[in-house]
Amino acid sequence: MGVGERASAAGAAPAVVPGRAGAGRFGRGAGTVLADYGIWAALAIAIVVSAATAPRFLSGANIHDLMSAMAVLGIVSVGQTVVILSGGIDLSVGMLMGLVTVLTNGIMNGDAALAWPMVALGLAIGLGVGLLNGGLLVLTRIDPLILTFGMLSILTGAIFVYTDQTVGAAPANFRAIAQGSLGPFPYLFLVMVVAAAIAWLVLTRTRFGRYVYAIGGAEEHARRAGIPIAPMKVAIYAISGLTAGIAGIGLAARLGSGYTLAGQGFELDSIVAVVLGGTSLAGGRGSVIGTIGAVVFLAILSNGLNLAGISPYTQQVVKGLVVVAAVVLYTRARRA
Amino acid sequence: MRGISKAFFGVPALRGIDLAAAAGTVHAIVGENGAGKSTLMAILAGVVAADAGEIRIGGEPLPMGDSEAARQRGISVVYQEFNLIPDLSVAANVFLHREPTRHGLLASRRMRQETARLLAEVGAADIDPRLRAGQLGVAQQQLVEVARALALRPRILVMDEPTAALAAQEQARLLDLARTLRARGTTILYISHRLEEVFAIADRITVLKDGRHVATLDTAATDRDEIVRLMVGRDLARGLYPERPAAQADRGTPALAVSHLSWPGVLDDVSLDVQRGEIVGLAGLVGAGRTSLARAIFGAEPAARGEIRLDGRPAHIRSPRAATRLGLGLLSEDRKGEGLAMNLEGVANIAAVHLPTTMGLVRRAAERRQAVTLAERVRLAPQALKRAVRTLSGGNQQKVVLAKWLAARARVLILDEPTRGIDVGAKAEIYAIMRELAAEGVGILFISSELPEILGVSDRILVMRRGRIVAEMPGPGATEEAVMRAAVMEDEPA
Amino acid sequence: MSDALARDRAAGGAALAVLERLGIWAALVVLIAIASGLSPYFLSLNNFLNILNQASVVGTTAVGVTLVMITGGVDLSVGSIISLSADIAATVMNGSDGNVPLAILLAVGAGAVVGLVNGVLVAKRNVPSFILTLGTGAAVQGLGLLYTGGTASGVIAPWFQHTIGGRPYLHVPGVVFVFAAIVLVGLLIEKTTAFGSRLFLVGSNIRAAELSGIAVDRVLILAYTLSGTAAGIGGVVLLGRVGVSSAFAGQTYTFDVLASVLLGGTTFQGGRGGIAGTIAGVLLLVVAFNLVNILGLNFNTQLVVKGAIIIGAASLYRLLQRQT
Amino acid sequence: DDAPTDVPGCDLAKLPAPAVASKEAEGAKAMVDTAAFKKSGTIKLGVSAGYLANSWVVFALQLIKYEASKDPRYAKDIRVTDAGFNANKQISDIHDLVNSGVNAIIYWPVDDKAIEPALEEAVAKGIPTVNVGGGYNNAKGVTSNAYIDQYILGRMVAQHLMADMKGKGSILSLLPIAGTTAAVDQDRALKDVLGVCPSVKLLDTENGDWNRAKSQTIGQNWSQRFPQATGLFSPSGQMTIGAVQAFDQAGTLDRIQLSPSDEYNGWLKWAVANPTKNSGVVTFPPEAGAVGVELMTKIVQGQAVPKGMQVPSTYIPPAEVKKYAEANRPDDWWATKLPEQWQPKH
Ligand SMILES: Nc1ncnc2c1ncn2[C@@H]1O[C@H](COP(=O)(O)OP(=O)(O)OP(=O)(O)O)[C@@H](O)[C@H]1O
Ligand SMILES: Nc1ncnc2c1ncn2[C@@H]1O[C@H](COP(=O)(O)OP(=O)(O)OP(=O)(O)O)[C@@H](O)[C@H]1O
Ligand SMILES: [Mg+2]
Ligand SMILES: [Mg+2]
Repeated sequence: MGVGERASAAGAAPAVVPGRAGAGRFGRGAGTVLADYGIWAALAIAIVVSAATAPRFLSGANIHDLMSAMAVLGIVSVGQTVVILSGGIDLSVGMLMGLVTVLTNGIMNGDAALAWPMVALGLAIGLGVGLLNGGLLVLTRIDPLILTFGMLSILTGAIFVYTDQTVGAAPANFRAIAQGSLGPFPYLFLVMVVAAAIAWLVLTRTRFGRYVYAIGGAEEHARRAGIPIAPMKVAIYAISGLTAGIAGIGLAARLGSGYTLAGQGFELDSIVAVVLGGTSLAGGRGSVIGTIGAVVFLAILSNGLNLAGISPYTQQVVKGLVVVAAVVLYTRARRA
Repeated sequence: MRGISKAFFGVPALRGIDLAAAAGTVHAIVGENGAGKSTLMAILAGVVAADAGEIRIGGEPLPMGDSEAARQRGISVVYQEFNLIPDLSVAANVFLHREPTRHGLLASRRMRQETARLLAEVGAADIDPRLRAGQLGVAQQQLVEVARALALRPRILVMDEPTAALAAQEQARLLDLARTLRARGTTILYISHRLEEVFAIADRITVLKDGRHVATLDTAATDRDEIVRLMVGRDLARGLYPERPAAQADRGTPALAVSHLSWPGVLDDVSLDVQRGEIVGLAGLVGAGRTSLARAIFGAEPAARGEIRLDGRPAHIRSPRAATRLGLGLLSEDRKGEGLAMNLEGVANIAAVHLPTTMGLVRRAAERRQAVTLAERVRLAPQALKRAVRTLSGGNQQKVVLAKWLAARARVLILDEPTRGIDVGAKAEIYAIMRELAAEGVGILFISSELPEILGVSDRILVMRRGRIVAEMPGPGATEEAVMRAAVMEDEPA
Repeated sequence: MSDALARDRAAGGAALAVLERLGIWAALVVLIAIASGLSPYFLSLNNFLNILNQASVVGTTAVGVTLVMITGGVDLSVGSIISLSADIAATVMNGSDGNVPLAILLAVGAGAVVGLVNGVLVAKRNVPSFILTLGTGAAVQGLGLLYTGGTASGVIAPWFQHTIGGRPYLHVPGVVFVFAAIVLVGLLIEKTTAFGSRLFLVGSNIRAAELSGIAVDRVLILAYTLSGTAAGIGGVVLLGRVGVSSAFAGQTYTFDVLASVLLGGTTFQGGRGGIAGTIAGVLLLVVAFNLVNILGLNFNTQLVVKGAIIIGAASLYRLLQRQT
Repeated sequence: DDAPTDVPGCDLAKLPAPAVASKEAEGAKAMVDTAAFKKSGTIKLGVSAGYLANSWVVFALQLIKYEASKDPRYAKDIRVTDAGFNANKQISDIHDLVNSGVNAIIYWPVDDKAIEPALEEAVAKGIPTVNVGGGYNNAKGVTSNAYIDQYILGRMVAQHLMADMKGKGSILSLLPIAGTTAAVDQDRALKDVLGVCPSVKLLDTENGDWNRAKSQTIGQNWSQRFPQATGLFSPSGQMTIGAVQAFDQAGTLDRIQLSPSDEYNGWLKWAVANPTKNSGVVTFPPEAGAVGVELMTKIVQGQAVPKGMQVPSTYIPPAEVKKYAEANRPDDWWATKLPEQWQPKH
């Protein structure tokens, strides 16, 4: 293998890669951008296979459930994409969603009048924690993974300070967020689409978005260009917090009650979605569209395996191997 | 600038520097590696905060350590170290943090057109603004950096070794550009180790040494030797270039023989050989294919096909590892990206190619000894070996890379721009070292974009154009004109 | 450049290096001081042994992950490897001392194989390690479940129970001996072998390493294999400590390991840090848990405090670095 | 029920009968009209597991499969989904089961309330849902429950502990994952009993998360903090074992009276090996799975069933434990009536 081939971040040409010396965050290959179309290929295959093995896959009911199943993860992954594009990572989103779920349901406790106030609260909490993350990050300058890992623990604690058991209940009007739909499309699904669309516009067509990529690409150089790193980071983590807040509201409506550990696992799932979607964990490269593609892919994978009646343990093996196969495939696709 | 001082870890890099540049002039700043030139400019640009001192522009004081303010006041810098974002397009880089927008959205087309115009201005019209910066070669990146600085329409333009990566033609074009800007009333602070260009363009010259201001002279009122003396603190004993031995008559089996090396789109049927003890200069314009050739020989470009013989024996070089094992060495033109492990100390970097071990265990003492010995040989203070090379000045970093390849004890060394960003004193040292190596029987392929050194050092000169070797001439007696003519000559229609 | 200038500047550089190494230990000392101030039970020899005992699984595993992270990669499959290894060890052992050597061999071997697969894919295919090891982890987890049918099978042998699980000598837990041994081996690999030196070169600038003729692929593969091996040993330690395997026992460890390594000053960018720091990081986390536990904080406060300690320690560490 | 009633120092008479005190009792007796669920053809049974992460549920699942296999009404292939403690996924799992055409669902929840909406949708589609495991759920999304009453179990364990401690001393309480029905109800049961045993002091409560390693760590820290402890309340065998190992190594075991724990084989084996040190077993029968299928069989025939069918926990005194312990089996195993070929295997 030659260096040209190796120069994952630099493409084929034997060129300088400012700020990219070394193997980069998560190393060797982290700079590798999974081919943009890779996820769509995988998605197509997943659809074909599922449709072939499980005739019911294409039934209206199933597709509807699929759309609502993917929405929550989709929404939180949008924010995660922005963070990862900027070279960061946010492990706190899962428990943040959990906190929102518990508080909103706990406070509403079936009172329809509180539905909208709780939506506001959910957004506020998300934004607040996001700002806190960003603020602490620029103050302490510690690795975002450590910071948000600690925050994950703190948020979990916060949840259990509020309650040590499932609390409250969502009134019908609040549940409608998860159960209602506009024509064939569940509200939550539309929320995901809108969130993704906005993120896409901001990332590709505004200065803010440009700076997100710049910071992720080479932070020091971005700083020298005069880009205000600190405010940017605060904003970036605030966005992640906000989308987590929205996702939390969706989750709260979907569960209809405040289950303490509701958010557990969303942090990793969102990261998987982002990376499968072709965004580099090294930051600086990728797209929110890819992330959505990956979210759809993951939802279909889980749904297809269930419909095909594969046993749980086998399912887990398959899921693991599919993720591996997917990344290996794209990284090859990119070189070919 | 008055009384500027700066220390890193409580260790002075600049000690009370005063510097005054008249508007609309080109003011050169010269000095040895590590003298403090780049740091001084970084302070002017506000990216590094000075410990003491003040800066006034047109009488107005400039707040310290505030790059935005500096930019507002029309200060714009071409840094010695590149600052492009590899994953963003050239246009995006040129307009980074001053993107034009239409109702809040980026005006991408305008940026592309503007960028194309600026690139043309710096003589790089061939670069497509949509390319990712990471795809460009060093020289191309250098030109983009310049275009970027111009995009600000600066009152004060700082150029920190802008030509270090450029070959004669681009260099000339860049100097013209500087003259035009000066004519337009722009003040230019010009840092370079290429004294001939300093004399070609500067109105005044300031010499720094060990972070101190040594002298500021009118170019007219001084000469090269005086400047060198002020910089180095001594006369360069013998001339800049070492004596060339009489060209050996017998051309025995070459140490390196390349035949019919091709790489679609980059190299076109290249054949060359390098004798033991011979220094072969490889000249050409930027993008001629010299670096690609070097990398192809070194097994770093799998796409390249061709036959390579070392000491007459066919060598199948599939990877840099294979190359090094066969006694081949390549000093990359890209110090930061391919030369150094920036956050490791000098010792570790020097031991990268040849690590003294017994049964897989490192002999630390030997490793250290090797580093110290070689540091002396390249005139690098041994203390500098204990620090992350990131904190060394550009020139001293280059010396570390060189030391690394000396450790390799290669039979054939390919040096790609080995003197880039190195002060005259050090350059003389490096030429001398090259000659010593040759005397020891090492064959050297010497790639450089600095014609004077090609002419001054090489026993034989090859000229590349568009991925082909288009001319060969003996080093002694070769003229810049001859080389340039070959390098730029239009291909005769086939 | 003048030697004087270089000399004092070199001093500065050295100071930086020292602080970088000491920072985390300083944080640890501070925490221990606080702990012993707050609780009379903390500074007892027994509690100290408990801390080492509780650190043994994460610590043993973190040694391997550190090597991977020095190369600029990461290994998230270790949690699943721990489970798998514990499962294999227990089932193969199946209650008789005779089987112990084979059991341990197979268990650790399984870890090594998973690591090898990770390494090959990262080195040859250039796959992002984070997502890759997340995937292999999930797959291994599933395989473990298929292998055991969901219940932790196998019975550990008396000797194993007594030596590894018990406190064979001087009332020191057997797992602590294993832990110590692995740390020692790890430090030797990192500090004295050519492989160790090359780890840092690869992590710091992979392209430079490549052009220097270093067999980058081999270095990477070995690093991941060692990581898998260490995790395999971690599984055996877990089995010794707890006395029963479980297809899920390991899951909880992955992030503790990752946090420990990061706290220890080994960055995601690679080329920095090392095992010594990692051990401090491991102890820091365990002491944190031990502290909140001994203080008798209830579950929720425990979590808050633990999180606060992680962030606080990392910040303090960072602060010390920036003092220079 | 077989819990001691007269314990020195405890005024157990003051306690309401467990069946009354247990919140679950409410409504459990009520009969459910299942006409809407009557099915003629074969029953395609789906199982939505909230998690398969411990041996108890694995055994319960095997008992479900075994029980169903005995009744020709049930289709051979039983679809099983695993939510892995992710409530959001269990909702999708239930949707998927419905979409894949199952017409009867047995489940145990990640969280009762969280999946209620999904259950209601299923029921609305004429698909009966039976909840299996350690908790009664009165919600309308649940057709019927085959449940083990965590409160009653907690009371039995607590009362036996009190009896063996002669109604005085200081105890530590080791509970499952915080927030789970199990943790909440067992805690309530213990507090009720302690309420009438003035001379027994509760030193500390920790969550061992059904995790032996974590329980051991907790045990170690307890040995440091509470050398004065004389009793351990721990209904879950695998957590008890974890703590016991810690006490043993710390040398505090002899002073500590261990409460009865469930029929987790590891605990059974230990209890047999240390006859003097334990208070026997209060069962937490995986047979709940089989009972769940029995309920389902009635439901799909349109027969009325109680909203909640309690699977009684029984007390096994130390002397009889050896009858259940299987020395040659792994710790992580349950004493059940499962025929060999239906037992979990690898
Ligand atoms: N970030 C830093 N940390 C520590 N020391 C530094 C740092 N940057 C520069 N220095 C030191 O300050 C001194 C001046 O460095 P500077 O880069 O300004 O020299 P220079 O004149 O530009 O040299 P060159 O001609 O090689 O570019 C050098 O000794 C260098 O080692
Ligand atoms: N890996 C590659 N793939 C495709 N094209 C390449 C590659 N490397 C170089 N090129 C192209 O081949 C030509 C030669 O590039 P190269 O950098 O070798 O020229 P050079 O003469 O070495 O220039 P410099 O003076 O900057 O070293 C350039 O047009 C470059 O863009
Ligand atoms: Mg400089
Ligand atoms: Mg070149």
